[in-house]
Formats: sequence, C-alpha cells, structure tokens
Amino acid sequence: MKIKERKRDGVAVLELSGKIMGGEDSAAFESTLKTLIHEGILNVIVSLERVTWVNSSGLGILISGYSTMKNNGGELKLLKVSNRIESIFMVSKLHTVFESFDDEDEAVRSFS
Amino acid sequence: MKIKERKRDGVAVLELSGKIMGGEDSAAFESTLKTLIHEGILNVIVSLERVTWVNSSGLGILISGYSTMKNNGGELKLLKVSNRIESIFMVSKLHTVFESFDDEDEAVRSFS
Amino acid sequence: MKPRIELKIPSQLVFLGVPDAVLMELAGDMPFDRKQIDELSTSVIEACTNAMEHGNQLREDRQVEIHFDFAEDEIEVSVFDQGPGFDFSCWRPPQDIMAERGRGILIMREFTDDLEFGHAPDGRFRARLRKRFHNGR
Amino acid sequence: MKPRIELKIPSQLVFLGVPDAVLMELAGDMPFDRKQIDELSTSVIEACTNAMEHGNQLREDRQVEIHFDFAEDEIEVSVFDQGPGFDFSCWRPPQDIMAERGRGILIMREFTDDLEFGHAPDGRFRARLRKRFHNGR
Ligand SMILES: Nc1ncnc2c1ncn2[C@@H]1O[C@H](COP(=O)(O)OP(=O)(O)O)[C@@H](O)[C@H]1O
Ligand SMILES: Nc1ncnc2c1ncn2[C@@H]1O[C@H](COP(=O)(O)OP(=O)(O)O)[C@@H](O)[C@H]1O
Repeated sequence: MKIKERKRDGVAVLELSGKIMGGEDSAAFESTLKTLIHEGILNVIVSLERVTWVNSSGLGILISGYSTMKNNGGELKLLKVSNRIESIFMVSKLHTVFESFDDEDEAVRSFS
Repeated sequence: MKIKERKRDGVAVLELSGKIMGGEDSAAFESTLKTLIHEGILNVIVSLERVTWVNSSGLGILISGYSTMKNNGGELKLLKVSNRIESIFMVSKLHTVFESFDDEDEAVRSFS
Repeated sequence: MKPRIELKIPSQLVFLGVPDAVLMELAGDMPFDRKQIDELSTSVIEACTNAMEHGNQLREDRQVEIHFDFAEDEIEVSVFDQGPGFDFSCWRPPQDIMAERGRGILIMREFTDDLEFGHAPDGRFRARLRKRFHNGR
Repeated sequence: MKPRIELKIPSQLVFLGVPDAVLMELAGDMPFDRKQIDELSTSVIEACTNAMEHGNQLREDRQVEIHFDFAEDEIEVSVFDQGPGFDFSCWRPPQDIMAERGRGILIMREFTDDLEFGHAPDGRFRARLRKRFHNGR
C-alpha cells in the first residue's frame, strides 16, 4: 500500500494505492492519521480508486482508522470503492459503518 | 489471440488482442488474410495495440502473414507496436522487414 | 484430464498478490463472470493470509502451496500450510462489527460454494475452496 | 533466505500467460526497470514454450515447472521439462530472417545475462535464465 496525501478546503484526501493487506500498512496509515489530527485536520477522505484489492486485515486498517478519527471528534469517509471491494464491505456489513462516495467534490461537501 | 476486422479506404485493419503465441492463432490469422485476398483486399494493417505479448511462434505468424500478402502482390504493415514487442523485433532483426506506424491515418495513407 | 496449476510462495504478505495474479490471468481466457472471479480470488487471498499468519507463523522457511483445479464450470482451490490447523466446526461468525480482525473465514464462506478445512494425507493443513460458475461475463 | 516462487503449469500454450503474470505482479513491488522485466518475462515465455513443445511434446499429463529465485539485484528463473533435452553447444543463431521458427533461444540469449541448459539432478531437462537488474524504473 502507498499513501498520497492532499488537502482540499480543510479536508485531507488520502489516496491509497496497491494492496491493503495489514502488516506494515497498518502502522503507516495510523501514523498518517495521527499527524493529521495533530495538525487539527479531523475530516478525512480515503480514496480507494487505485487499490487493487483489500483483504480482511486491510479492512481492519480502515476500521481502525475510522475509530481513530471518530475518537478524536472527526470523520473518515471513503471515495471510489471498486465493485470488488464494495462486495467485501457488503458481506462483512461494513457498508453500514462507512459513508462512501463516487465523486470527490460531493465527498468534500458532505463535511460542511 | 482475438482478431477484429475493419475496413478503411480499401485497406483492412486487423486489430489483434491478447497473446500471439502460435498454435491455433496461426490458422485463424492465415484464414483471415486468405479471405481478404479473395475479396481483392491486398493492403493490410495489423494493429498490435491490444496485444499483451508475442512469443517467437507468434512472430512466425506475423512473418507468415507478411509473406502471404507479398506473394499475392499486397502488403502487411504494423500499427502501434509496444516497447515490449518492439524490442523483440529488434533482437530478431525483423524491424528491417516490417514497416510500422504509431498513427493509423499515416499507416493508411502510406499505401496510396 | 482437468488442468491443474500449482504454486508455492514464501510466507510473506508481499507475495499475496501472486495467487490473485494467477487467477486473474486465467480468468481472462475463460468464460467466467468477473464478479465471481473477484469473489473467488478474494477468498483465496484470505486463505493464503491465514496459512501464512496462523499456519506458518510468517516463518520464511515455510511455504504456502496453492493448487488451482479447473473444471468446465468450477474452480477448486486448495491452500496448504505447515501449521497445526484449527477446528472449523467450532467457528462462529464474528459479532463485533467494529472488530479489526476475524472476518477472513466469513468472507471465504460467503464468497465460495463449498469451504472445507482439514489435514491432507501428508499432514499439512488444507483449506479447500470451491466455486461454481455460471457462464457469461 | 532468498525468496523462491515455484509454479507448475500443464503443457498447453494457453497457460503461457501464467509465468508472465507472476513476474509482472512481483515486478510491480520491486525496484526493477520495466524494460528489463519485459525482457526477462519474454525469455521465460520462450523457455516455457520450448519446454511444452519440444520437451513435453504438448502432452497434457506432463507439467512444466518454473522456479523464480529472487535476490537483491538479480532474478534467476529455472524451467523444467520431462523431455530428452538438447545440446546447447551445437546451437547456432538462425540465418534466414524470414524463417517462421527458430528464434526462441536467440531471444533468450539476447535478453538474459546468463543462459544455461542441462539436466537437473532428478533427470528433468532444465533451462536456467539469469538477469541482473540495475535500479530505477
Ligand atoms: N490456516 C490456519 N491455521 C490455523 N488456524 C487458522 C487457520 N485459518 C484460520 N485459523 C483460525 O481461525 C481464526 C479465524 O480466522 P479469520 O476469520 O480468517 O480471522 P483472523 O485471521 O483475522 O483471525 C483465526 O484467528 C485462527 O485462529
Ligand atoms: N526444452 C527443450 N527440449 C528439447 N529441445 C529443445 C528445447 N528447447 C529448445 N530445443 C531445441 O532447440 C531448437 C531451437 O529452439 P528455438 O530457438 O526456441 O526455436 P523453435 O522452438 O522455434 O524451434 C528447437 O527446435 C529444439 O530442437
């Protein structure tokens, strides 16, 4: 997994790419979020557009990130979830937890 | 290998896709060319844009097609040869045999 | 004879993409529905993740072996590890929706038509996943 | 320990895409130059084509086995078949530029740093291809 970070209207957009599969990915994602919180940025959009696949450990990383943001009074939302990943969210019922968007502008506006 | 056929200004454009690797591909390609010759179409452009890879048996198919067209007073030229395939043509010196183009219009015009 | 592909990979997460790449490559030439191939491949990744982590304890001297058996309308995938295995009959679906782990077997069960765990004749632990395919993509 | 991946495929041309998919998947995570990976993979496809056709005579009960051995700056690939092999020292580059066959070994020789043919201890015929990589892509 690689993480690319952008900021837009006070919202952080994290573009993940590659495979999200636990292991080292976990610490990298958590430390990115911690840094954002430290900077006072509490609204985060995670784009999965360039993610090939996610395994269940990868889901754990997203869940942990979701909880981290919530616990600090912020929010983590998803952008561009592929069909393949969407169906993993469905079977694990996580689509009831994560808000997700196809359009970035809409995702950014949803915070205001 | 799949073959899609189009015609433009009396020139046949054959769009190959997938892997060119000999075996069944050989007969399919040869019969497509025979049909064109039968219809009186002697100028053929073979587009490799959607070809993943070619092995040396696949080169044989292209060479055989080249000879078939030549022997019938026609020509076979290549379009959109990827870097990967280009380098195979280079080591086997076939770039001195095949004329190749990046632009379809230019390839079509080259026959007139 | 039904074609079989066999693959052995080291117990390192970085190699989890290899079985996925193999399935995707083969699926491209077969009349299988894309969604179903995705589901099978996701399940195979889960089985391999477990084989690496729980079975082989991520030890780099232990490999995970994967067999892909292709039939007309079905793919069967077996994943072997060198650990002690576990008792699938005691498995229960996870309760806490926010738990960070514990969804692998759930995903495999939902995404395959048949899921079995047990010891192979040679003593290795085996996860066996089967998925039937309807034609058309 | 250097990671190794092992792959066995049936002797049918339709499976030639599998070793390519494996290399491409791994190359994506490694700092290897794209052109060099293409050259290695093209060579591996040639070795596998020969193993299927000349070695295993396309018999479906015979598999081609491929080992990928990864080192820091080098990949070594071995391709095993169950045929009698041939004498590489008698090989000569093809003369007729328009011949339809006979370019496989030429391609392998040009695209790898080291090419060896011989019998493995277990009697199978082995093609061994090595390619060193400079960093950067
Ligand atoms: N190959 C295996 N070897 C040993 N135990 C396993 C294996 N696969 C699964 N298990 C057991 O089943 C449990 C549930 O697995 P899973 O649903 O994939 O969740 P997770 O791997 O996140 O714990 C694991 O925690 C482990 O105890
Ligand atoms: N694995 C092999 N087993 C037996 N003979 C082989 C093998 N690989 C190559 N050869 C021999 O070397 C010759 C040249 O191979 P190659 O250059 O790949 O061209 P082609 O396969 O088109 O004949 C083959 O025709 C065959 O006689």
